[in-house]
Amino acid sequence: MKTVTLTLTNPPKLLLEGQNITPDNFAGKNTAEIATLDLWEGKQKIPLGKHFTVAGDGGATAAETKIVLRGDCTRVKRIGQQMTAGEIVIEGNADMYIGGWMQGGKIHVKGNVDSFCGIGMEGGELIVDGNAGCHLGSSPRGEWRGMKGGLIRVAGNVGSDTATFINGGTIIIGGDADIHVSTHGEGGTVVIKGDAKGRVGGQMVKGDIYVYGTIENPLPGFSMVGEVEQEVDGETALFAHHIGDLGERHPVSRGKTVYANLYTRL
Amino acid sequence: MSELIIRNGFVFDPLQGIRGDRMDIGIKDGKIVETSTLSAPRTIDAAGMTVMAGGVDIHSHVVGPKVNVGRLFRPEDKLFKSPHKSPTCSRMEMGSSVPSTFKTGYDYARMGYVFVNEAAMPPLHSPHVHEEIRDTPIIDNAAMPVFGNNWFTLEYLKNNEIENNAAYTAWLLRATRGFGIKVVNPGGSEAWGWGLNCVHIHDPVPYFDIAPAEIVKGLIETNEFLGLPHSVHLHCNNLGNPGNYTDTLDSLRLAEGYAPKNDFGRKQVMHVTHLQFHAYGGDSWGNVGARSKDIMDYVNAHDNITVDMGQVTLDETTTMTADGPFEHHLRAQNNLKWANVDVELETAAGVVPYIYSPKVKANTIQWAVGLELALLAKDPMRIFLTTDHPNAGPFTRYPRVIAWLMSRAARDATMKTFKWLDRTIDATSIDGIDRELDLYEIAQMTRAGPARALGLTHMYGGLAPGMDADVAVYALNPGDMPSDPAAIENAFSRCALLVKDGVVTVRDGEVVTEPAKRTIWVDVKVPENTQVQRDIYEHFLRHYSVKLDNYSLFEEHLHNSRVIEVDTTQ
Amino acid sequence: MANRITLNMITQRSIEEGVAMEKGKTTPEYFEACSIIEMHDDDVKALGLVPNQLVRVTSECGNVVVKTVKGRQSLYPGLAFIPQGVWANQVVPPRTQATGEPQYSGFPVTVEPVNGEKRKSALELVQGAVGMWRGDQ
Amino acid sequence: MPKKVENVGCPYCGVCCDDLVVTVSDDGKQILEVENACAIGNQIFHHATGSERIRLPRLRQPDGTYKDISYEEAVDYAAKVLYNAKKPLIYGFGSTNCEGMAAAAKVAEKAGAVLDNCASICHGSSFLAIFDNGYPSCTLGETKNRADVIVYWGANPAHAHPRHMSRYSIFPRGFFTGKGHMSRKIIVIDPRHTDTAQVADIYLQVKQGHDYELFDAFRAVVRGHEIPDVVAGIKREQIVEVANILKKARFGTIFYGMGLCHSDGRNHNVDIAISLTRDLNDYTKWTIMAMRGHYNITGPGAVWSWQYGYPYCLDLTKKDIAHMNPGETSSIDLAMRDEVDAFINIGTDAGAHFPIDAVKHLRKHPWITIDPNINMASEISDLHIPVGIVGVEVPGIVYRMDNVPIQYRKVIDPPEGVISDEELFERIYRRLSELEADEAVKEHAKAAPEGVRAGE
Repeated sequence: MKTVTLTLTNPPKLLLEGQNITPDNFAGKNTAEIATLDLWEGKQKIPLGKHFTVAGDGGATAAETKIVLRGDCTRVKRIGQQMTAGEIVIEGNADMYIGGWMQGGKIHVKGNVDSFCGIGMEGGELIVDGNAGCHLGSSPRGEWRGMKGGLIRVAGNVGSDTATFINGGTIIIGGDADIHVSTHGEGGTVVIKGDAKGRVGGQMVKGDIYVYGTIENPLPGFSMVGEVEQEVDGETALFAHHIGDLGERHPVSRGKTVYANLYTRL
Repeated sequence: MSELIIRNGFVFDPLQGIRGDRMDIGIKDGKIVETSTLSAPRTIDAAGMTVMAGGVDIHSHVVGPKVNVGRLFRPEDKLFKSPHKSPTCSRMEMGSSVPSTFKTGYDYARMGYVFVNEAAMPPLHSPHVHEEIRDTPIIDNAAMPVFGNNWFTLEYLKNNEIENNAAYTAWLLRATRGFGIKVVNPGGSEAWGWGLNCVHIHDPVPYFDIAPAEIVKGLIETNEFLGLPHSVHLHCNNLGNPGNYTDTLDSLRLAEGYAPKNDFGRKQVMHVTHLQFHAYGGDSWGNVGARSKDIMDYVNAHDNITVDMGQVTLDETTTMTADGPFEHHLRAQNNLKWANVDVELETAAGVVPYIYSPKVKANTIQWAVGLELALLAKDPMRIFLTTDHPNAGPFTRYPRVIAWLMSRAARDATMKTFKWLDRTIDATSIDGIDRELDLYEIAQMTRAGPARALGLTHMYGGLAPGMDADVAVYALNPGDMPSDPAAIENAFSRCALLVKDGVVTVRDGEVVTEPAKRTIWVDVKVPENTQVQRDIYEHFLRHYSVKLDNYSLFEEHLHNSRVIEVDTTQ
Repeated sequence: MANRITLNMITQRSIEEGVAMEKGKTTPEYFEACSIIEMHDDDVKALGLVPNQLVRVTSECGNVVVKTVKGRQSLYPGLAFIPQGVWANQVVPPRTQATGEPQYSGFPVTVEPVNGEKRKSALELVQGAVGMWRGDQ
Repeated sequence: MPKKVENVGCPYCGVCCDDLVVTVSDDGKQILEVENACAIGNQIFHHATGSERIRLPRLRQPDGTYKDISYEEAVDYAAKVLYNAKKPLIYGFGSTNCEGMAAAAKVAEKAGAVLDNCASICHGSSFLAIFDNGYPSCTLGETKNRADVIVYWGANPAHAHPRHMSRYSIFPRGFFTGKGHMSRKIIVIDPRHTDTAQVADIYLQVKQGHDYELFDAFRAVVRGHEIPDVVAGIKREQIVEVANILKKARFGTIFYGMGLCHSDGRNHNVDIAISLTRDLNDYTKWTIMAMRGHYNITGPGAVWSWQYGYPYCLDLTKKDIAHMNPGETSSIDLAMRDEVDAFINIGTDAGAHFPIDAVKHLRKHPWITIDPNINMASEISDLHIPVGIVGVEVPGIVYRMDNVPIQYRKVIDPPEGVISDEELFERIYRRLSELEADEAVKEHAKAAPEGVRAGE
């Protein structure tokens, strides 16, 4: 594994779009070549080296390339977008779309991220030590094939619209979630270890949600069917089991209707 | 104006019976001329290449409200799927299955097409249709208003008032600057106003007390009474359902006994569109099978009918049709987003995304059905290449459809990707068909035939002197056709040259200029009819939500008009 | 009687606002149509307000002085209404839940009576916010 | 002799009344009378000639005052602002024609701007819901001719769309609805007992911000499931009663408004309303319609969809491909995130209608207002360019709330010298092309010796 360290030394006036900052794009390139990759600030295309100090060369492949971002990347979007392998460590905050449409590899953000992170994710791991904004692990606008796989772990709180149209994969929130979790979901698992504000599992067809804390406004379309013991994220606990959204369509498998499951911790 | 001569190409012009002769094509002032009349023409060398008239599309959904709903409600049809703007084009090109107006114009031109007939215009929305036509570069457009569920039409035909219906039809063609009579699921879309449908041609339309069969026959009579360039253009009842081929045969038989009456060289009284969707046997998706042979036996034996394919291309696409109940039915099958627009007194429409997959048996059978129709056709001047864009697939796949038609190897290669190959072969006859169409037959199916069916052979579809100078050159040598079908597809995707109205528009597959495009419409003069005038006044007073004076297209919203005049008063 | 209460604020169009807006946003009609608040009688009583009394409305992002009026369109206790417009937008939170739409309806405000203060004009509020207010000309 | 102009379209709300009769004075300069319009529409026509109009562009001076300049200077200024900004934002279009919107898009594409319209703060939620769930709808004449059940949810047409109920929904006698109001059941759902609720047969006072839960309850009941005793402040019995009315309707339309779009959950409130409409079509015929605000705010959604495939929030900064994601490319978010560095306000009043915080952010950069009238935006602008009033002085196509195009007429001439939005944008486009051509020449000279920028 070779490491490329990018240090944001010349912050943008407005913002930067950094979709080229991925192990896939850095692989096989040396320091100078990496510095010529494009960033965008609005209509202006700028070489990466104009904003970042680049140290180190990329590995032979994406899997052998690690990228470390230093400096305040709060205004840098799209880091790790569509990456397939390798590793990115962001030492502080980052902006929108971090790990968007990610297929493999690992991203670790030590600060906070903004909205649309892990959007359209297919595989890999996105770890955020701080908070995340809205649309975490959600699907892009109009796309009914949402998150398909991978793992997103946010230690802090998240905004609204987590996991909209989720189809697969796992999202684990350490803190609280704002309204709308797994709306229109058709698979996958979301775990909220704090409280959820409401609209948990609305219009949901299939899939699982775990809420450890309280749900301030539970939906009328979920109905409790029993208590179950389940192992979640390495610990076993007792949950109330609800099925829903009873207002939504549901597939029938082997003569039985399949519902989405909402487990609230007892 | 400039003169051009396209030298030494292999020319295919079925309208003149020219089958790949090495010829020069002369162009002057936007028209084809005898080469002897040219004084100092610019020369374009087409040696070793195929020369045809510009392509003519008889049935495609490219402009208007439901197309635009398809664009609007599918951002995912653009994300990571749109090309970057070509530096030689003036505007961005967004979209995939439902391209923007700009991309539509550019892509048709790149394929060597010059005329596209918008298959369904809701009359109330005609200003919208014409706004989009304005923004669709290069290609000429016409648009057919829909009549099959129109309250005026239903009322007149119920009482067998053909003359009144003709007067109303003439009025509506002028009001909308429309081209011909489109019929979509006759009666069924009106029934959809109550959530119902007319599945068979003798199912009564709620309240109006008329059946689809009477609507279709009445409209054929109306069309021939008026002598329009194009015939009735029919989307049959019961689209897309297993077992529907009997309904289709019933619909086809409605044309029996009618002969074309027109001054435009049109030979048919009925054009049945996207036939692929109407040629299924069985009674469920479990046992659905191809009935292409039954359908084509009938079509081959009746030369007052033309048809187009509606070929499934096995892509993710967006279905859209004035057949409102069908789209409602489809959304219950795939559970995807569904848009619906019922239009007061006139029609309906629905839009649902759909993925045709080589892994789904129903889809691969549909693919086979479409190709069988074309390959079983005796007269390629009466069956035309379409994908019912974007319903069975985007029009940008025409080159691939051509490759399938021209090459058994191309068909075999595609069939290898089928998950249910054996079952598809069992349910169809595609595997038993070795026929490979030649370039002459392709020219029949993509220009000469559709131009004749549309009654436009005085302008489009051929290369005789006096016709529009719309010429497409493809990098294909008929004497040395590539063995790799992908090469055929590539050649038809990006023509080597397109001359539109005498202007070099595409060169080496890239759009190089954007000449003014035109709107083709039909203006029919009929005797004054006070009853129809009164009926129009009454319906607008009581039932429409817009004023009569604001309904007809204002002259300033018609762009680059090219009118075809028909006079029934003589 | 409370000094201040917390209410759930909504801001929407009123026909008076519509007519006055087309006349002009600097007109007295617009001022009277928009620099008002409607509340439920229980909440008015809780604050001990008399009709037409001015109140200060404070949200997470600002405050504005408006006049208490009794509207035709009744609210339930705890809900408050300021017509869409310049005064409402002094307190509307710009947060959008990543949709583009500000929180025009359903945000917490505190309402308290004010004394010795006037309602500001539309121009003073907007120009003042961006440092362009040069006083009554 | 005063002249009567008939079948005039009204440039106020999305109802797009096209039956106005406007009487114009002898000399064609004064509007004397307006018939058939509501109070607001009336005001628009009378205001056009009844007040002092701005006739020339005005440029802000160092002392804070405005000075009149020529259109040529204004066009040059606007083109340079667009050209020099890294990420300019062009926003508005609530009150102009489609021809103007098409011309503006050409400018935005050339300039590499973000192009957005008032839906961004209005029915943008509806677009997001339509993206996710579709839109089973109809034209307003269908509702008039067929509907026997009407629902207004979070909409108050009595105030926002004054003639909606009389033209299309509650009162008119249509083909299958000959008894008018008598043949229809009206259901109003709103946290306020609005003036619209006054005409309802059934009024449900939903707890503000909890419409989603109520929709979920309706859906569960329609499918035959049990629900809690009270949902969103509404008793179970009432929910069941209304659900039965919905199911038994012959033809129904749900009209919804800002109550859904502006509250918590935004698009999801609309999305689940669409789901309910889908569900009800398994039993009978139901349609849904957004109560679009301005007379042609549906227009940019139509025009830009056929031009780019996106109805609003178009990021055209890359100049070769368009990107849209409200929440990122939406005007308020761009403003609050300080992502844009120039602002053109056209045919709307962001000064009055944006939350003041967003106004403050945008005002850090050049701000140009294009509008016939003085408004809050014009009074904080660097440049104010007056244009003719569409529907009064400029004709053109507009799209009604049901996406039906209506051809608007011109009633009188604009004040002498005042041009249309379309002409203004065409001129800005030409100026931008000139600036670009100049730059291309410079760049060419500069780029040659410098070579590649590797290792910079």
